[in-house]
Amino acid sequence: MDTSQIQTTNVSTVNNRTGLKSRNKVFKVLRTYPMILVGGLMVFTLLLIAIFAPLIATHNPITQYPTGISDIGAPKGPNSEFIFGADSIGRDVFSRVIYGTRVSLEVGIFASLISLFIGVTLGVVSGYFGKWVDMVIMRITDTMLAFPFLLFVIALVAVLKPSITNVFIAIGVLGWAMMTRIVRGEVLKVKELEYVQSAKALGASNFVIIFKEILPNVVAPVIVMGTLLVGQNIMLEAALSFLGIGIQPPTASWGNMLQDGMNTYQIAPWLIYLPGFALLWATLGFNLLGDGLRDWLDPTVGN
Amino acid sequence: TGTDSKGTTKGNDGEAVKGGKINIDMSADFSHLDPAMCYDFGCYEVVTQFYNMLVTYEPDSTKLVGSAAEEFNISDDGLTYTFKLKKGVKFHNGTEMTAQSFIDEFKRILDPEVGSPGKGFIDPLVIGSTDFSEGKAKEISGITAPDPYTLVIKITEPQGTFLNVLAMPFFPAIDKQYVDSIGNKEFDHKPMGTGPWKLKSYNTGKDMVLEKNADYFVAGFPKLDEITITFEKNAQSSALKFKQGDTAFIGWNQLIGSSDFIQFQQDSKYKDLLQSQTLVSTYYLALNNQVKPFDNKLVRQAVNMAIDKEKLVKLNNGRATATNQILPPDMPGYQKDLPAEVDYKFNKEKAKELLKEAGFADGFKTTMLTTSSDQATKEAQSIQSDLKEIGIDVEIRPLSGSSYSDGARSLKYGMVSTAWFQDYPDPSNFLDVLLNGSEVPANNWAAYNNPVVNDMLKKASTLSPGQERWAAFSEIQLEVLKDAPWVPLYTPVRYAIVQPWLKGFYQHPVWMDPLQNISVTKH
Amino acid sequence: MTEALLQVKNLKKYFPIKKGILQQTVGHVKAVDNVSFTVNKGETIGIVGESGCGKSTTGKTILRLLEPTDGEIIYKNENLASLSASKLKEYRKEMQIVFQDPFSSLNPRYRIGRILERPMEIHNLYTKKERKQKVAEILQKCGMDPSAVNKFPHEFSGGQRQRIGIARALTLNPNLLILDEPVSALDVSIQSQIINLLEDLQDEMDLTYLFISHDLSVVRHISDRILVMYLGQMFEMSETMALFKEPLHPYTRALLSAIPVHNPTEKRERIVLKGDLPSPSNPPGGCVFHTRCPSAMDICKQVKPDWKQAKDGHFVACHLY
Amino acid sequence: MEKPLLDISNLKVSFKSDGTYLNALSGVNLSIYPGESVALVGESGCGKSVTSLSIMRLLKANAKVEGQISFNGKNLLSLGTKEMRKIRGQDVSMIFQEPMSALNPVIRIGDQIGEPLFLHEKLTKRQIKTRVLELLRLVGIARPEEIYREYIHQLSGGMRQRVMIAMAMACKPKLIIADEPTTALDVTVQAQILDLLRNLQKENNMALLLITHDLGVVSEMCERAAVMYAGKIVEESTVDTLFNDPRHPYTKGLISSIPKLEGERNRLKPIPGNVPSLANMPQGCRFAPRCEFAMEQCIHQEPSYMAINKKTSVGCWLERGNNDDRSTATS
Amino acid sequence: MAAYLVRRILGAFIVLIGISIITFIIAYAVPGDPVRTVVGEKASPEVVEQVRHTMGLDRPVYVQYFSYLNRLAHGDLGFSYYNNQPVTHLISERFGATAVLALSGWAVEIIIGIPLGLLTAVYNRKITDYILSSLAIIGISLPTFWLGMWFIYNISYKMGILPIGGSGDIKNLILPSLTLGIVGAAYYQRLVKTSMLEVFSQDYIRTAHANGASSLRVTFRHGFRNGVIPAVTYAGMDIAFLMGGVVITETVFNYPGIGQLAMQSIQHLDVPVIMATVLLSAICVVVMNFIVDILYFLIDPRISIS
Ligand SMILES: Nc1ncnc2c1ncn2[C@@H]1O[C@H](COP(=O)(O)OP(=O)(O)OP(=O)(O)O)[C@@H](O)[C@H]1O
Ligand SMILES: Nc1ncnc2c1ncn2[C@@H]1O[C@H](COP(=O)(O)OP(=O)(O)OP(=O)(O)O)[C@@H](O)[C@H]1O
Ligand SMILES: [Mg+2]
Ligand SMILES: [Mg+2]
Repeated sequence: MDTSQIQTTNVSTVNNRTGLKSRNKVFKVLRTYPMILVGGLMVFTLLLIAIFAPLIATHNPITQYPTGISDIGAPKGPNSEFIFGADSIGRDVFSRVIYGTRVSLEVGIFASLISLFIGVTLGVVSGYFGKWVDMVIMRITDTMLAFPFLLFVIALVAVLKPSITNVFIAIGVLGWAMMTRIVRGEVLKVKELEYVQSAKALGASNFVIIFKEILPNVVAPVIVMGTLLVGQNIMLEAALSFLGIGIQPPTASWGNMLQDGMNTYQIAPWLIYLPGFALLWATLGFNLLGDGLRDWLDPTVGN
Repeated sequence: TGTDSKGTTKGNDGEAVKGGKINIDMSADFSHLDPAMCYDFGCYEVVTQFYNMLVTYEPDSTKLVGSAAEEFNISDDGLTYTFKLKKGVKFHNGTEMTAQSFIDEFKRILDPEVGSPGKGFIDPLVIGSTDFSEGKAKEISGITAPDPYTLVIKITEPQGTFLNVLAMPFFPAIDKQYVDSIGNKEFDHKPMGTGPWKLKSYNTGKDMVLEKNADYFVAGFPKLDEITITFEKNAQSSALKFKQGDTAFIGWNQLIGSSDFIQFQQDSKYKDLLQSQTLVSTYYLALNNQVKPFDNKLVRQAVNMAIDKEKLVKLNNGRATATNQILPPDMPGYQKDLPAEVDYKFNKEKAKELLKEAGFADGFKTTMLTTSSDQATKEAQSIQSDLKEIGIDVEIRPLSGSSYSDGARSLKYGMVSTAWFQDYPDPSNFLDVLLNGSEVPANNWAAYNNPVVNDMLKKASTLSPGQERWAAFSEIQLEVLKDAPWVPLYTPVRYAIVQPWLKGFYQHPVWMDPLQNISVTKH
Repeated sequence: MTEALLQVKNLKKYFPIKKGILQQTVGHVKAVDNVSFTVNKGETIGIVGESGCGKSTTGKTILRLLEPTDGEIIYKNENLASLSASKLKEYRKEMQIVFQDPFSSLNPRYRIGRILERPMEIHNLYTKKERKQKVAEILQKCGMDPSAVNKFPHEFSGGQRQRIGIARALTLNPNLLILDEPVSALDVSIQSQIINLLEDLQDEMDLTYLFISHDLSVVRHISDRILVMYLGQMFEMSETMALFKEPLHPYTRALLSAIPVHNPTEKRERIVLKGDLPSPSNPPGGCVFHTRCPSAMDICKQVKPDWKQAKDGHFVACHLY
Repeated sequence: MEKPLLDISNLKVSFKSDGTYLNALSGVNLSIYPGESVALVGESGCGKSVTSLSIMRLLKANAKVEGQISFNGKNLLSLGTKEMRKIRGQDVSMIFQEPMSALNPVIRIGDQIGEPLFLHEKLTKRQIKTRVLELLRLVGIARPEEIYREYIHQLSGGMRQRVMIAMAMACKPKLIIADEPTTALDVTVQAQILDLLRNLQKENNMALLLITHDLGVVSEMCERAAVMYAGKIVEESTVDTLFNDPRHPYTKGLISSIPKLEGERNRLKPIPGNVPSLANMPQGCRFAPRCEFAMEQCIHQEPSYMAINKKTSVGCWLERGNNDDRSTATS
Repeated sequence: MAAYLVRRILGAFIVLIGISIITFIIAYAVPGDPVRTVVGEKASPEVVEQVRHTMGLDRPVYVQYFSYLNRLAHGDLGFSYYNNQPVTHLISERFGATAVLALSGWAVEIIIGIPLGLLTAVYNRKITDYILSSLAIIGISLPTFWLGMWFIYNISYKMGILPIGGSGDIKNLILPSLTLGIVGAAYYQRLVKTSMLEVFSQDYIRTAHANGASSLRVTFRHGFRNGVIPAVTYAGMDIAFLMGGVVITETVFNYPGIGQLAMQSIQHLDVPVIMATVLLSAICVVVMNFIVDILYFLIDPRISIS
C-alpha cells in the first residue's frame, strides 16, 4: 500500500458551520458578523432584565399609588418617586416596563417554540415522506399562509378569550406555516445528499435518518427563523394588546402599556416612551441577532 | 304646545346665520336605524332625527309634551290614552302621516318576524297585543283610529310610565308602504320618517350625511342645511379635529377622551367651551347575590365599604360624582341623606372586620366582568386593587358587545361592573327593572330576589306619577340597600365641548339632543 | 471456478413523468431498461456511459435505495427486489455504496468517529469499545490516521473524505461494494491514490466491486469486465482487455475514440458523433443509438437489436452483429 | 522573434481574508504569441482561474494584484476602468466552464450573443441580428433563427457551450481565454466542442489560452503548455516535450498517476499527500513535501523558475545542474 | 401553460375550501350568542328562540356549513347580525377602500424597498449600506401603531398638512399607506439586497463584465431582472401581510376598510361579517398569489417550460 502521508490540512472551502470550539473562532464570527454581537447583547440584556426584574424594579408593578395621579386623574410625569412617571391609574411606568419584559419574552419565546415544534414536525414529515403526505400538508400550509395572519390571530384570541397563555397559543399555533415551508425545503435538499443515502444503504430506519441525519442539518435555518420569530411575536403581542385583546391588566405588557399610553400621550408622553423603546429594543435585538445568524449560517446569502 | 324651543347655551353671542353645514364625529357607527330595532344610546340619537314619536320631552326637562300629537288625554281610570294628531304632517317621501302610521309601527314591534326589543314594553300591557303577536288576531284590538287624526290606545291596567314608554324611539310614525317596498332589513339602513332630518347619504362605518327636511312641520326648524357625521373611533383624533375647528362639537354621545378632557380643562382657550350635564344614570358593581361568597350579606357590605369611589371619580377626570344609592340624583325618589346603616362609607378596616365576621378572614378569589373599553378596564383595575387590600383577589374579565351581556346573564361571574341609564324618568325604570326577582337574569344581573321587595314593587307600579309614587320607591330603595346587592359607584357627568360659533346646542337629561336647534354664527 | 455473487435479471427502473392538471403520468424516463448481468465473487465490473445513461440508477436500484420497477436482483439465492424492509436490513450489511461527492457524503454535524460507528450502531453490532477499536482499524486500513476520529468532515481534503467514505462502507464487512464514480470529483494526483487503495482493499478483504464511472481510462484500469450503457440500455459487455482491443458497438468505438489521449505522439483517428444525447424521456425508436450512429442502417430505426453474444464472453446489442 | 500578444510577468495575487492576505499566485510568468494556443494545466485550486481572471481584471474586490500583464504593449493592470472595458469582449474574451451558469437565464440567447457587438461595435439592431445569426451558424447550431429567441435552459449542455463560444467570438478577439470549457461535458460532446474550438482558433488566427486539468485535452489542443502547482508555474514547454520528457517531478508524477488507455495495466504511481492549502504553504519548494526527490535545499529555499533550453522552463532544484542554456527566465 | 393554469386554479380552489372550513369553525366557536346580538339585550326568550330558528342556528353544524357554502356559491354572504345590512353590501363598500390602501401601501413598499435593496447591494459593506440597512432594520422593528400615531400627531395635527384619519381623498391615503408600507419596504430591501448579492456572485454577471459591460449596465440589464424575481414571489405573500396590516392601520387612522370592519365585527361577534372579512381577505391573498405566479411566468422564462 501507498505511504501517503496523511496531513489534515484545512480545505480552503471550510464549512464553518460546525465545530466551533476555540474561543478564537467565536471571536472571529462575532467580528465578521457584528450584528450577532450587537443583537445578542441586546437580547442578553433583556434576558437579564427579565430574570432579575424584582431586583431592578423600584415599585410593585401593579400597585396603584395615589401619588401617581393628579386630582383630575392626570398621570404624574417623571419625578423623584417615579423616575419614568406613572401611568393613568398611578402605577410606576419603569417597574411595569421591567416586569413587562418577562411577559414579552415569555410570549415571544413560547409562541415561537410552539410554531417551531409544529413547523419542524410538519416540515420534516412533509419533506421526508413526500407523496400524498406532502400534498396534504402543503395544501394545509398554503391555506394557513393565505390567511391574513394578524386578522386570524385576532379572531382566535377573541374566541379563546384573551389571556397570556391564549395569546401565545394563538400566535404559536397559527404561526407555523412559514416554518414548515422552510424546513420542508431544507429537508428536500438534505434528503438527497449522499450521506443520507448512505445511511439508507446502511439499513438505517426512517426514524434514525430523520433524527440523526436530517434534523441536525436543518437546525441552522430553524435557529435563524426562530430568532426572527421571537421578535415578530413580541411585536404581535404588542399589536394584540394595542387592539385590546392581548395581555390583560393588571399584568404589565409593553403592548398594553402602549395602548394605555396611546390614549394619553398628548398629556403624558412618558407613557409611550419607555415601553415603545423597550419594544423597539426587543424587536431590533432579535431581528439583528436573527439577521446576523442568517448571514453566518446561511451560505446562500452572498458574502 | 310647541315641541321644540330655543336651547340653553352659554357664551355664543354671534349672530346666527341661516342654513349652513357642520361636521361632527361619532365614536361608532349606529347599530340600527330602524326604530323598531334601535335600543341603545347611539342609535337613539339618530333615530329621533328621522322620526317623530307621539310625545317627547321638553328641552332640558323631563316633562312630556306632544310631538306628532297635537294634544293627548289619559282617561281617569288610567286605561285609555287618546291622541289628537297634527294635520298635514308629511313623510320625507310626501305621504301624509295618519293614525295608521302609528298603528303600523305598533304592529311591527309586535311582529315576531321583526324581532323588536321594544315588544316587552307593550306586550301584554296593551289590550290585544299578545293575540296579535301570536298571530291569533289580524289587528291589535287595543289600538284604534276612530278617524285618521285620532289614535286611541287601551291598556289592561294602569301604568304610571306608559306615556314615557310611548316617548321611546320604538314608537314613531312610519310609512308602511315604504317599509314593505324595501323590506325590514333594508329599512334598517334606509330610514324614512317625518323627522326634521332626512338621510342624504350613508357609508356604513364611514360617514352619514343628514339633510334638512324642508317640509318639517315645525316652522323654522331645522336651522342648519346639512350635518355630516363621521364615525371616528379614535377619541384623540376627534379632539384634534375639534381643535382644528373641523368639527362643531364633541358630545352627542361622543365622549371626550380622558387626556383630551384634561387638556381642554387646562387650556383657557377651551375651558369655557365645555358644557356639562349630570346624567340620570348609575354605574354600579352587581354582586352575585346567589353564589358564594356573595350570598353572604356581610361580604357584600364589606365590598361596599372597601371600594374607594372617589378614586373612580378621579379616574373619570372628575366627570362623575360618587354615589351611595341606586337611584341617581335627578331621579324622583333619590334620597339626599341616607340613614347611616345603609350608607356604606369607604372604610377598609370595617370592611376587613366584616369579612372576618363572615368567615373570610383570608379573603377569597373571584371574577369581575367588565366591558372592554379603556375606561372600564382602568376602573376595574382600580377596584381590583382596592379589593386586594382586604384580601379579595379579583380576576378581571373584559368582554365586548353581546359576549359581555351574555356573560352577565350567565351569572357565572362574582361581580359585574356595569351601568344603567334611564329609559324614562321614573324610579321603576331602575328599581323594578334592575332588582325585581322576575328580572333575573335578564336585567337583574345581581340575581337579587327579595320577596318583600318584589311585593313592594308590584304595589308601587300601579301608582301614578307623583309624590306618593316617589315615596314608595324611596322606601323600596332603602329596603334594597339593606341587603347591599350592589356597590353603587358613581353618577356620570357628561361633558360636551362646543365651538364658540355654534348656537343652540344643549345636552338633554333623557336622551334627545337638539340637532334641529343648532345653528352657526358668523365666524 | 468463478462463483456468482449477484445476479441482476431484466432490471428496470422507470421514473414517471407527470404532466397535466392532475399530474397524471404521461410517460416514463426509462432510466434503467432491461439490464441483466452477473457479478462474480471477487471481480470488478465496470459500468460506463455518458451522463444520464442510468449508471447510478442501476447501482441504487440494486441496493433498493430506489424501488425497482421490474426485474430480479438475486443475491445468495434471495431476490432482493421483493424482500421486505426488515429482511432487507440483513442484506444491507453485505452490500455498501460509496458515492461520488466527497463533500456531501459525510454529515457535517458529526465527528468522524461518530460517522464510522453509526453503521454498527444501526445494526447493533459490538460493544462501544469494540466499535471504537474497529473504527481505528478500518481508518488505518484506509490510509488514515486513527486520530481522525475526533475531527469533523470539513477538516479534511476531498481525497481524505473519500477515504473516510470508503471506510464507512467497510465497517460492516460487506461482500459487495458499489462504487458510484468514487474518483470523478478528485484531482488526478489523489485519484490514483484512491484507485490504489481500492485495489489493495479488494485483495485484502476479498471484496467484489461494481465500479461506476464515465472515465474510460479509470474503468479500464480497475475492471475485469465492462458494461457499456446508453440511455438506460446495455450496449456492450465484455472482458476489459477485449473490449478495448476490439470494441464492437459503434457507440463504444466512438466513446473510445473521443477520449483525448494525453500522449500527443499517438494521435488516433477520431469518430466524432453528431448531435447530442437524445432526451431519456423521449428516446428514439428502434435502436436508441440510431440517431447518432455513424453506421446506422434502415433496420436500426425500426427494430431494437437483441442482446447477443458476438464472441466468447463478449456481448453486444447491435444489428451489425 | 515576434512580440508576445500577452505577457504576464511576476504576477502575484493575494486574497484578503480575516485581515491577512493569502497568496493565491506568487509570481506567475507566461507569454502568449499571436495565434498561438497555450494550455495552463494544474490541479484544482492551483490558481488557473485566478490567473485568467487577473488578465480580465475580474477578480473579486478582496484580491490584491501585483506584477505586470501587458497585452499588445499595454499594461492591463494600470488601465482605467473604461479602457479596460473596451478590451474585455473586444480584444480578449472568455469562455467559462459552466455555460448554464455563465449565461443569463432571463435574457434571450440572441441578445446575449449580441451583447459584445452592441457594446463594442456601432451597429444597428438589424446588423447585430445578422451577425449573431452568422455566429450561431459558425458554431454549428442548426436552427439559428429559433435558437436566437430561446433561453439558455432550453438547450443541451453542448449547445450551451457553443453559444458561449459564439459570444466569445462575436468581436473576433485577438485572444480567447477558455477556462475548462469542456469539464462539464460528456466525452463525446467534449470531442465536438474541442474540434470546434480548435478549428475556429486556427481559421481566425486567434490566440488561445486553454485552462484545463485534463492532460489529454492539452495534448490534443495546444502547442505549448504550462503546468501550475500551488500558485506557481513549475514547468513550461512545448506539448511534445512536456509529455515525452517531463522535467519537474510534479509533471512526471501527474503523467504517471493517470491510468493508461493502452498497454499493460500496471499499478498506478500516485503523488503522495495533498495539495497544500494557501494558508499553509511550504516554505521552500512548494512541492517538496510530496516530492520523492526532495533534498535538504528544497525544503528551505524556493527554486527559481528558469529556461533550461529553448523549449522548456522549469522551477526545480534538480534542474539547476543540467539546464542546457543557462539563461534564467524573466523573474 | 394551460394545464399549469388549471392545476393552479384547482389548488387555489382547494385552499379556498380549506379557508371556508377554518373560518366557519372559528365563527362557530365564537363565544356569546349571535341571536342576542340581533335582538338586543332585553328581548324575551321566545323572541330569541324564534329568531334563532329563522337564522337557522338551531340546525347541526355540518348542515349550517353546507348551507353556508351553498349560499356562498350564490354570492350570498347573509346579513350582519349587528346592523342587519347585507354583508355583501358592507364588504363591497369597504373593499374598495382597503384595496386602494393595500395597493398604495404596496406601492410604498416597492418604491422605497427595491431601490434601497439595489443601493445596499451595490454598496454592500460600505458606509451607504450600513446606514440604509440600519434604517431598514429599524423600520422592520417599528410597531405599526406607534408609527401611525406619530404621523397623526406630528404631520396631521402639529404641521396640519394632512387630514387626521378618514378616507375619500388622496390626502387621506398618504399617511396610512406610508405607515403600512414602511415596515414592508424594509422586507423588500432585505430581499432585494440578498438576491442581488447572490446574483452579483453569479457566473453570468462575470460573463457580462467579461464582455465589457459597464457596472451600471451589469446591474440593471443583467442583474436586476434576476434580482427582483424573489421580490415578485414575495409580493404574493405580502398581500397576506398587508391584509393583516390594514387592521391596525385602519384602526389608527379611522380608515373605513375591511380591517376596521373585521375588528368591529369581532368585537360585536358579528359572525357573518367576521367570516366574510376573513374569507375575502384570504381570497384576495389567493388571487394575488395566483397573479404573482403568472407574473413570475412572464419574468422568469425558466419556469414556463417545466
Ligand atoms: N429521482 C429521479 N426522478 C426522475 N428521473 C430520474 C431520477 N433519478 C434519475 N433520473 C433520470 O434517470 C436517468 C438516469 O440517471 P442516472 O443518475 O442513473 O444517470 P448516470 O448514468 O448516473 O449519470 P451521471 O453520469 O450524470 O451520474 C437520467 O435521465 C435522470 O434524469
Ligand atoms: N475571491 C477569492 N477569495 C479568496 N480566495 C480565493 C478567491 N478566489 C480564489 N481563491 C483561492 O485561490 C486559489 C486558486 O483558485 P483558482 O480558482 O484559480 O483555482 P483553479 O486552479 O482554477 O481550480 P479549479 O480547477 O478548481 O477551477 C484557491 O485556493 C482558491 O480558494
Ligand atoms: Mg450518476
Ligand atoms: Mg478554475
